[in-house]
Amino acid sequence: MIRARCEVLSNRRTGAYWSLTLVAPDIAEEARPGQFVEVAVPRGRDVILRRPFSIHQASRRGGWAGTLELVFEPVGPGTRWLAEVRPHDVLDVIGPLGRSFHYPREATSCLLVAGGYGAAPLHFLGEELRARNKVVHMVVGARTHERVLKPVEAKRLATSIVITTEDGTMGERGVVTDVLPAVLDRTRAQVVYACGPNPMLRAVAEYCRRRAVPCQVAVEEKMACGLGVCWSCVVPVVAADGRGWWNVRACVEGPVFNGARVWWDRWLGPARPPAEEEPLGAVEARRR
Amino acid sequence: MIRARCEVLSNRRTGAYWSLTLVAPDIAEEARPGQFVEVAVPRGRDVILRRPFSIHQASRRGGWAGTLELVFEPVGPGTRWLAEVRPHDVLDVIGPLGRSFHYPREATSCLLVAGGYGAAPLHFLGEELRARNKVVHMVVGARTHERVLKPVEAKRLATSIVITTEDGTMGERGVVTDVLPAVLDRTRAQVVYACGPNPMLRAVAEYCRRRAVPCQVAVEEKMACGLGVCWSCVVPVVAADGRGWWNVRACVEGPVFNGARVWWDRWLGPARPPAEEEPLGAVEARRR
Amino acid sequence: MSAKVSLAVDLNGVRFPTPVLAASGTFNAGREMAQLVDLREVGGIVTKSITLHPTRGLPVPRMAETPCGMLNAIGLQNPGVEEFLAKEAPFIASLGVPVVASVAGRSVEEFAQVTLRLREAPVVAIEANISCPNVERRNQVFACHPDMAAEVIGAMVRLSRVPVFAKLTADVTDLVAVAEACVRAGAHGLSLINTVLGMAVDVETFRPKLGGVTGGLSGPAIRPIAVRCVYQVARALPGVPIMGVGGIVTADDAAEFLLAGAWAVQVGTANFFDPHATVAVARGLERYLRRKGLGSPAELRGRLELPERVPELASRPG
Amino acid sequence: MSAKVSLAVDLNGVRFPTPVLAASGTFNAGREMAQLVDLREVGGIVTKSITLHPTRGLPVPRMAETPCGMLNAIGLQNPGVEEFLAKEAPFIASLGVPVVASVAGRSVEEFAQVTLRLREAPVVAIEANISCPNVERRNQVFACHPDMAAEVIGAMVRLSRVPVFAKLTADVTDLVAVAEACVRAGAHGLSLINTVLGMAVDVETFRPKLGGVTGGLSGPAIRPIAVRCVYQVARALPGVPIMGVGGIVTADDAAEFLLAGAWAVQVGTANFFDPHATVAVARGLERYLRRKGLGSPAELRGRLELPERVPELASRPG
Ligand SMILES: Cc1cc2nc3c(=O)[nH]c(=O)nc-3n(C[C@H](O)[C@H](O)[C@H](O)COP(=O)(O)OP(=O)(O)OC[C@H]3O[C@@H](n4cnc5c(N)ncnc54)[C@H](O)[C@@H]3O)c2cc1C
Ligand SMILES: Cc1cc2nc3c(=O)[nH]c(=O)nc-3n(C[C@H](O)[C@H](O)[C@H](O)COP(=O)(O)OP(=O)(O)OC[C@H]3O[C@@H](n4cnc5c(N)ncnc54)[C@H](O)[C@@H]3O)c2cc1C
Ligand SMILES: Cc1cc2nc3c(=O)[nH]c(=O)nc-3n(C[C@H](O)[C@H](O)[C@H](O)COP(=O)(O)O)c2cc1C
Ligand SMILES: Cc1cc2nc3c(=O)[nH]c(=O)nc-3n(C[C@H](O)[C@H](O)[C@H](O)COP(=O)(O)O)c2cc1C
Ligand code: FES
Ligand code: FES
Repeated sequence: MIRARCEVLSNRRTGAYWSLTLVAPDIAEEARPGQFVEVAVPRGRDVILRRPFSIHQASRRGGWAGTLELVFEPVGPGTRWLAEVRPHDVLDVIGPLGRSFHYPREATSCLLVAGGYGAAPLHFLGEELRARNKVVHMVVGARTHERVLKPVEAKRLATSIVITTEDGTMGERGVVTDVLPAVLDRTRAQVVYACGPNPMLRAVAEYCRRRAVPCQVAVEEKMACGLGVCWSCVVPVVAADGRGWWNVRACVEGPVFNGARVWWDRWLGPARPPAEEEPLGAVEARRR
Repeated sequence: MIRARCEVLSNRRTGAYWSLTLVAPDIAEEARPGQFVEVAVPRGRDVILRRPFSIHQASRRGGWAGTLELVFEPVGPGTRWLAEVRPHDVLDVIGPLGRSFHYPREATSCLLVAGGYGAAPLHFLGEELRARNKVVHMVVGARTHERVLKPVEAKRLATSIVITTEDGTMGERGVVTDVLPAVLDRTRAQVVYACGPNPMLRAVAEYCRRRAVPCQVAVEEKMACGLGVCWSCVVPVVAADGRGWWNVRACVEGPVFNGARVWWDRWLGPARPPAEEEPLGAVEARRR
Repeated sequence: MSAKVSLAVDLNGVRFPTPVLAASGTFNAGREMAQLVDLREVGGIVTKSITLHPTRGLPVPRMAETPCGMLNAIGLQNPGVEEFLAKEAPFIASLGVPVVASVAGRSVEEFAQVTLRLREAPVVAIEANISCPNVERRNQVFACHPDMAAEVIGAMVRLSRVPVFAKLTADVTDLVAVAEACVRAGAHGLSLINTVLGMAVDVETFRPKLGGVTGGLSGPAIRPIAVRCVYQVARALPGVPIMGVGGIVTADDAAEFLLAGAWAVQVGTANFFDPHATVAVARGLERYLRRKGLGSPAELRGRLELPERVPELASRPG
Repeated sequence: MSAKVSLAVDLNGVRFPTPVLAASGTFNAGREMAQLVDLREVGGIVTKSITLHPTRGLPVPRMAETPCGMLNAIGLQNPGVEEFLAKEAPFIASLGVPVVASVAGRSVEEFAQVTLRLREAPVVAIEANISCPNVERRNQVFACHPDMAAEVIGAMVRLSRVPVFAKLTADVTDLVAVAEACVRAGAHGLSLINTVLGMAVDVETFRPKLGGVTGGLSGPAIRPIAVRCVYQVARALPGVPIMGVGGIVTADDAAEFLLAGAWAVQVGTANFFDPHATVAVARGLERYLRRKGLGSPAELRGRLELPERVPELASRPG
């Protein structure tokens, strides 16, 4: 975990998103797919908290060596401010934060399922998997074609790719879960990696669970610190032995979780009556 | 009183100050010397109130027609932000606000006493007085030479001028009140106009009162609205008939006051024990 | 979704053309703002608090800016009720905007006297600013004690020609108890909240930033506190008209208060930096209601969607 | 002006190398922050509040940002005192920074039990987070009632090996009364203030922005409230060590609290956006004291220069 003052190399649109490249050699060196950084908003504003962003690219070699690329969508004061930063501006960045995706040991066929800007960390993951001689298949979903992140790069990256858009402006009309069964059949993927809106992650994780395919999800939860000290970012996770559950920090123990261990109903609702609330037997604080 | 969205024409240093020129035809048309404007700080910052600034120039004719010039010193978040605004930026400005200096009817010899950026409104006043065939003499004081506002223009403007700096880097070493007696003798000024730090105004006003020379002062007091609705900017002023006093709004009934009517001790301290607090007899709410 | 929206609100008989009023002490009686703002677009004006005698208020500095807010220590400066009746009342009558007279005093007697004199005034309601110290009760603040609040409200209700709203402070242990006492004493409605007691120090001079040493905190900084107060009281006292006040700058801010249970809102500090705030908030609220397919502010009121089990409200859930 | 400055403070026997501690719930027990910050430069760490049993806390969302502040509704999630003793206590002992154990509970009994277990812990003091509801008293908050506050503090003082600080909330009618009750019950000192109860609503979904519906407001927005609380209590209870907490981001902010009467300060929310805040504030304070020709934080304490006549403190001086 490093705190660095990072110069902005570039900040430009890519479809509906912005691509922000920072000079951050130390963070880039450590960064692994699924991890994120916390970017500080400058003093003097009415929003004070850092903003978390997945690491989209961390270049160690080549022309971009020592740089970090983030992809974000302007949705509120923080991201709207970030869209305004210019080359040579300097940002206060902390990272890499959280746990990264686990690379499969045996498995060779991997399926990456992305929703919206959730594709950001999966491109990074895809490259690392290929560098490990894994076969990378992708399903990329978005509302509209501008929200399909860097489709050209994605196609270059993946051995096979299916794109879905809700308005049908790119690829197939629909959502990722419409095509997931067929893609799993075709690719015989032995592991699934997903990042996108939480409801999508839930659907993917629950389907994979039924198919008994291991599934890792990179989640989002509101974060005040990103450092593990505020306990605002928790996700209810079931104990390894299936007995009991605990609210686990997405910023430290996550954002990557085993999709089968996340207690989706409790996290995203509908909340159940207390009686059924602990289907997993005796309460037992789970720790890592 | 007008609220306008004003484009920034230029914003550049002049000595220790910044000179900000705005396109504000309607405000410039109405503006008179001693009046001020309230500039809004953009949303999204941790400071929310407008900042008041004297009108330094309001050009109605010539190349700069329809523009307003402000002079300010970066001292805090608001003025530091203002120092950052660039040409073509648009500011939310309300003005002209408050009462202007009164032009003398008979008197022909006028003395303008400026302290620091207090010179800003007095340049404007000097030009208006000359346009009315008055003789304009000036005393300009500042801490150091960079704080003497536009000395060249001042010299061009005034029939006679004495500059004082506390460090002696320009003109005579000292403060304006050191030279005031001699200048009053020499110029036989029949009216004095003063703008600068409140303690300076107090000294000038009290001296003029002893010399029985009418003295108008443009004061500063913390302002939340500048519009007359919050009552934060008050100055204790003695009734016209000398009986009673009232806290009067600097933003509406001021910022220009008759120096002889301001109850300086009560306003700037030392506060006196309650007994002596109303030397002017029966309390009588004074209104305009 | 394109429902016909009417912004008019009816607070159990007290009607305003829009639910967005100007808060006491931030709009005077409208005279100054009339130079910039078309007052007919303002939902209503709550006057600067009126006292029995002319009041000079506190020494300067009276204002200090704080993060996303400001402190004020004006000291209720106003020319007194007689002057108000002589100079402002006629002007008010000509405005065509409903005016609420804010009343302040240092004793039950003073509140009663002013209320009596205001029978002549062309106002649609009285707002009792009972966040003042009671000189007859060791300067305890009326609004901090249910019994004192009830006493002063009761006296005013008996003498007033128009409905009386009690304006309360959040700086109490049990806000609902104070609110209940006011309603039992005959308050027609409640205004929540007044400024929060605060203080700032100039670390260069070692002096308080306010001549009054402590002052009232207002502006966006206190909005979460005000929304909570409205929510607490609205749940405890359904049917009692509540005006939400505190940190409102935008239409979304106002909507927060309506969802929490307010019948109308008041904009205070925002008037200082945006004199058109009351108008802008009302217009924005109209667009918001249309977008939500709602026909009036009343249809939004209290529509807050709570979780099945609402955790204990009283705790600081750190 | 070039006085030799020592930042060390002595709160009647409880010593800290600098007067700038990390506030409870914003630094855990230091383990995570140790990856970024040299903890030996931190004046002290107040742990996340420790409860008797493992506590899972409230449903998400647990955080909502507000103007110059944030709301939190964590629900005191923590692994419980046994886990604290097993996992954190050894780590703490190795830190070389004074640690204060924050204790929370739902009953006097729970506070007592945790206090008892903490006799083994390597902490220099206990901070009683009594801004929690008392399940045995209709969920009334301990810190909101002098008698309840005194009862729980008394019980803890009897069982504790180390001095007990009472952490109070500003959401009361008479803060001084609560403070006095705690001191009479044996509190060694006071921490002022905990978060202020607040709420925010999502106007798109109509839902509260917090799973806990209401939450605690913190950050620069509340600093004027916290400074006022320290000033009130310091004047009423001279000689009682006070830790000032609320909205501190810079050294000037900390100086405000010391001038108002605090003996030390705690930095909370600022740790989230500036993990080095406690260190930066301490260093800035050293420069400030040197510039002012003062040799220690104690020399600044309570140096506030008041006007000859201090206006009535209790009123909202609108
Ligand atoms: C681990 C992680 C990785 C993320 N990666 C990306 C990314 O690669 N690209 C991208 O565009 N966005 C990403 N997000 C979401 C991004 O952090 C939010 O969009 C952003 O913080 C919104 O800030 P704002 O001020 O623009 O909006 P606001 O809604 O005003 O934010 C208000 C507050 O809520 C917090 N917040 C709002 N939305 C989220 C969210 N979804 N998750 C966590 N906190 C939130 C903000 O940090 C801020 O404190 C990520 C979030 C997390 C937790
Ligand atoms: C009628 C009038 C005319 C002025 N003309 C000029 C001018 O021509 N040039 C110039 O440089 N300055 C002028 N000032 C002072 C100027 O308004 C302040 O320097 C400025 O508001 C400081 O804002 P800040 O955020 O930079 O500093 P801060 O000190 O952070 O301001 C904090 C708050 O205090 C208020 N404030 C601070 N200082 C003053 C002050 N002296 N008077 C009133 N409010 C204050 C600010 O408006 C703000 O609300 C004038 C003030 C008044 C009242
Ligand atoms: C400068 C100022 C003066 C005020 N004067 C009064 C007053 O006289 N009577 C009153 O009831 N409230 C007064 N208030 C409180 C406001 O009416 C309002 O309750 C408070 O400011 C919170 O709203 P806001 O955050 O929108 O300003 C005053 C507020 C300010 C800022
Ligand atoms: C996320 C969060 C969690 C907190 N948890 C606790 C807690 O467990 N115990 C406690 O006494 N205070 C807790 N607090 C309150 C802080 O210790 C502090 O009193 C308050 O935040 C005001 O200080 P600040 O404005 O510097 O944050 C918490 C605050 C925050 C923001
Ligand atoms: S965001 Fe603070 S603990 Fe995860
Ligand atoms: S600044 Fe508000 S009345 Fe003058």
